[in-house]
Amino acid sequence: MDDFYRDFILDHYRNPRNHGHLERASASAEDVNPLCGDRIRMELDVRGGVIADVRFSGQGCAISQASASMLTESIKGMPLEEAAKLSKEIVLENVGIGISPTRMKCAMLGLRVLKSAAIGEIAGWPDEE
Amino acid sequence: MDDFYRDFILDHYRNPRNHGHLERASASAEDVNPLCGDRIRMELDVRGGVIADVRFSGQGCAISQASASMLTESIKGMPLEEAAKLSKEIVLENVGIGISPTRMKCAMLGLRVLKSAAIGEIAGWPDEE
Amino acid sequence: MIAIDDAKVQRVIADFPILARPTSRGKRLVYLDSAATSQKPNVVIDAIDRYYREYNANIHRGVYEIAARATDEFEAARAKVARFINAATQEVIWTRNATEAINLVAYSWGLQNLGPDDVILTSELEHHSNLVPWQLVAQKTGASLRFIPADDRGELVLDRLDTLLEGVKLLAITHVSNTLGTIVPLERIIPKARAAGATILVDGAQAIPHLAVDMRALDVDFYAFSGHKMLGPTGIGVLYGKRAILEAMPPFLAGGDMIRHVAYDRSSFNDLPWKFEAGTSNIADAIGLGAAVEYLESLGMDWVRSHEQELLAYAFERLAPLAPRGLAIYGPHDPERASGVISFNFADIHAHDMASILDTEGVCIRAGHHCTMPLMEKMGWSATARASLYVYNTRADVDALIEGLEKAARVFKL
Amino acid sequence: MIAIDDAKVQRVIADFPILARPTSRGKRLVYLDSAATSQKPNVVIDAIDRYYREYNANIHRGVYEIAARATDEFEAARAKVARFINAATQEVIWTRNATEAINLVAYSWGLQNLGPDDVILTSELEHHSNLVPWQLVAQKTGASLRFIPADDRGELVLDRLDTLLEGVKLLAITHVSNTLGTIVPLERIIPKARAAGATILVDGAQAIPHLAVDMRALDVDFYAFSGHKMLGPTGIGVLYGKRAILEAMPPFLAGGDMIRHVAYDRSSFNDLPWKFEAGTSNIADAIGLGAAVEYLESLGMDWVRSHEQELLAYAFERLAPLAPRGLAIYGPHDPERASGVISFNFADIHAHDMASILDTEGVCIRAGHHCTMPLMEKMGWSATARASLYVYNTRADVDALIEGLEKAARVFKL
Ligand SMILES: Cc1ncc(COP(=O)(O)O)c(C=O)c1O
Ligand SMILES: Cc1ncc(COP(=O)(O)O)c(C=O)c1O
Repeated sequence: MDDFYRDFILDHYRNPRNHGHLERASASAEDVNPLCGDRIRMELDVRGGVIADVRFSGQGCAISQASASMLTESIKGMPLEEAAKLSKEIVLENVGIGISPTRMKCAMLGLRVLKSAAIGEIAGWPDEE
Repeated sequence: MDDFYRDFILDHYRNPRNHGHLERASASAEDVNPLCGDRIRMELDVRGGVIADVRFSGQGCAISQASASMLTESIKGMPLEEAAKLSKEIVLENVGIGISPTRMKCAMLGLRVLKSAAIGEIAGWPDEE
Repeated sequence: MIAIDDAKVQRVIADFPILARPTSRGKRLVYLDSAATSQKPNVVIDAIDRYYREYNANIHRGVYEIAARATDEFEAARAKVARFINAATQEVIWTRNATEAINLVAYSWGLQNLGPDDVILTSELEHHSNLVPWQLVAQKTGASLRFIPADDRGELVLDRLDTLLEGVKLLAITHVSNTLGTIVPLERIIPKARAAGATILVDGAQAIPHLAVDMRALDVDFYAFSGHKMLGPTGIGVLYGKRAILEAMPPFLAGGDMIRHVAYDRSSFNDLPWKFEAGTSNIADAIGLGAAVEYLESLGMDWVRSHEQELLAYAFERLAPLAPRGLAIYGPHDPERASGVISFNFADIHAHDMASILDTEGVCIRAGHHCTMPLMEKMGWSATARASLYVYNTRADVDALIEGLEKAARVFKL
Repeated sequence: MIAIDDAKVQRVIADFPILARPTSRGKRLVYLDSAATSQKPNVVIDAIDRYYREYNANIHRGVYEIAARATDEFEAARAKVARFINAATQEVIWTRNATEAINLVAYSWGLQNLGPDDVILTSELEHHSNLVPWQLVAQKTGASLRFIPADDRGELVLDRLDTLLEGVKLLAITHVSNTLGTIVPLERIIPKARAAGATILVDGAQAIPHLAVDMRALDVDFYAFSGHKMLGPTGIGVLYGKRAILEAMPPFLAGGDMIRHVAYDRSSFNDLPWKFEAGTSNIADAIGLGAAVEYLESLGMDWVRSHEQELLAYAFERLAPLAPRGLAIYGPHDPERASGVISFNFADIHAHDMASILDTEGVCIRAGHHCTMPLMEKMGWSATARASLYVYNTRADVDALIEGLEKAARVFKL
């Protein structure tokens, strides 16, 4: 696990890319890992079915935050349909070696939030009224 | 335990003395052992502070019924005050050897009911409305 | 007809350390009280032991190695139980025992969904644990209780079932009677209860240890059972609930682990099954129950059932000659319609005295009302003696019971 | 100042089999997570094992030898716990854990006794288990919640206690904070709460394992704790309640064992403590908890406390030099005012990452919100790392923690 924290991970943790909020988000979602309290929000600007821009915010460990940061870089310009279908491979490829099973949930939090934003946007959320 | 069931015990079990009800009971009580369901009722006819007559009823094992039967014989003519203070010795003397700790509650059920009838009669039960 | 596989039973017996210990009088332990609680095989005792000696840690939030292992084994045990009863893992909620499982439904579903015009249908066979909770719910909500009657043999009378089901909102019924062994024909009752729109809870405490039970095939909303009667440890039980109905229910106990987010003034709740598991779970015993389920699977539930049926048939055969001397056996006398329970009285020997005399011979049976007082009163029995069978029992155990009855007859000078 | 009796600690360590097992990376297990759950000594594991191997049977109604022994040992365990906390045996009710104990009070006392004009006073330090049940009771009854504030060091601010206590019907407060180790000065709070006429419940989950606690001296109505944090098994906990208040409460869970008489339409209930113990109890683990209590008594609670205080002082001494590099320690830094909990963050290393890195060195700590989310939010911490101490910890364990922090600093290139 200690070999997980390589320079580029620490860099994404300390200097997260696409961090903050969008002025105009067409889709968004937020979730928290109830067991550790890590929290991530994703906002998407979808144009013509493609993710034109993305921002994330939240708090948590280096794993959850760096994974989310890298994920935002991976999905810019990606068709929304494709984002909705992403598997965890994309995160594993991004972060590379060394993640222990106990921390897998941290790594996948950003992906889960992204997918629920994308799926919600495609399927339409039930009226909350 | 098997040596407990001597002839006189079986006789008291099969032919309980002072069994039934009194026409006019001045004191009575009833209790059940919630764990096994044995149930005993004692009715006392108290005259001048002395137990002039007694009847018991109920159902249960040979130990509880024979002990109660023998107890009724022991207390006829006994001052109520004395009955209220009886210790378990009287039952142990009556039934003799061989009672196992698990069955002690059965043996003492009659005594417990007798004592609560006697104590109730002496102290006066709280008004039940 | 008797075709007991003695070699297999001997192997089973060797798995239960307690059966190798003689009593203080030097007698072989003849354990005929498995309906109260079963004995435990080495694999179960060892699973608990191993947790404490090797990886004891609190679960779900632990990052370190032993905490991760504890979490994995705990959730794996849930998955084993889910597979055993053919349910989804989120539908398996850990409780202390069947009683707590039924109370969970009484509080979280009953108090929410029942009102003055509603009827709870149950049966005259019920254990206190599936009766008293509904009496209290009825008192609190104004709902009324109705009973499917039992006949003299302890079988439910289903002629008037359609009428009984009218207006019923909840059917709360046992699967197997702990007092008489009666197997309730759920396959005849449940479809009608469904058609009547009732929610269905089954008390499976005496069924799960002895019969192959499949939640999807049974089509119940709730099913409750205890680990300690199925070779597992004390302190762990299960509420199975259909996902949709569990999702709609408010939580029962509140505290750590069952929450999603907590602020000083309000909280939101975790996903199933954890929404119903507040505080630190009984980790060791959940893992122990997982081991028990695996052990039962290794025996095969078909074998468990047929072994008990064969023993029961043998017992009835051996007991029959005692009838003229005053032996009364209650319940269905048919191994096809009953689980391995023999409830009886012998002449005027009270059940407690019978149990004490048998104890001197190492034979363990239960005596009393078996937590079914209303049934006892209805039948007019102040107590019964109950011998109950399980995987480790043999014809020799039945023989020991018979010898014990003969001794009791001698002691009581019958 | 440091006068740790190393020989005694070494003897203690030898009693805990898990501490002799290296991690999968071959490291010594440095267990610093006892506030989550403690490790178990051989005497506890063996007591459970012995029950299953020698005298496993259901209790209270069994006539035969092993059932009698099981009943005796089960009730003897209750007596041991009662003596340990200076209570009467009928005042000791077995529950699964502290959480269930608090919920029992919430349901059986809270729902009966609280109404729209009533106030529940609690504190900002509470574990979810002593907060969420009261939120739910407040929702159901219309009662309102009020909080004794905590200062930056995690100590309760008692200046305005008199005002806070006005109109309070229930004080539900922790004895020791699991997140910060703060020992709440109950001796200052309880007399005032009594004077204000409040009923008093104390969450003692983190106090009982570490301090000598005397129910009569404390003068509380209810006190809740868990076995697994005090060297006992998982799945068993205790609700202490004053006899008179317990007598007046309706039962909580209904079923076998808690009844006196049951008819089809109504029931009456058993005496204390069984009135609150429905269904088959967690027999093995109650006996295990009895063994844990005896073990703690053999160590002496004074020794337990002073050992922890000395270790805590040593830890603060060793941690101090890291402050300039960004180590922040939360809670009262005073071993007189705190139990053995060290809650911290180190520079920008998130607590979960810290826990993962320490794990590679065999050092087990907890990271997160510790089931005190509102406190975390109030303090502005998204998570803390928490090392917690108990009887088997040594200065070498503290040294291992420090080395782990140094490693984390290297990994994070601080
Ligand atoms: C202060 C406090 N209260 C209550 C609890 C709940 O204990 P349990 O999870 O054993 O019910 C804990 C344990 O996490 C605690 O630390
Ligand atoms: C039919 C039935 N239901 C419920 C129970 C209650 O089980 P437990 O005491 O494990 O909660 C029992 C066990 O005695 C039973 O036999």
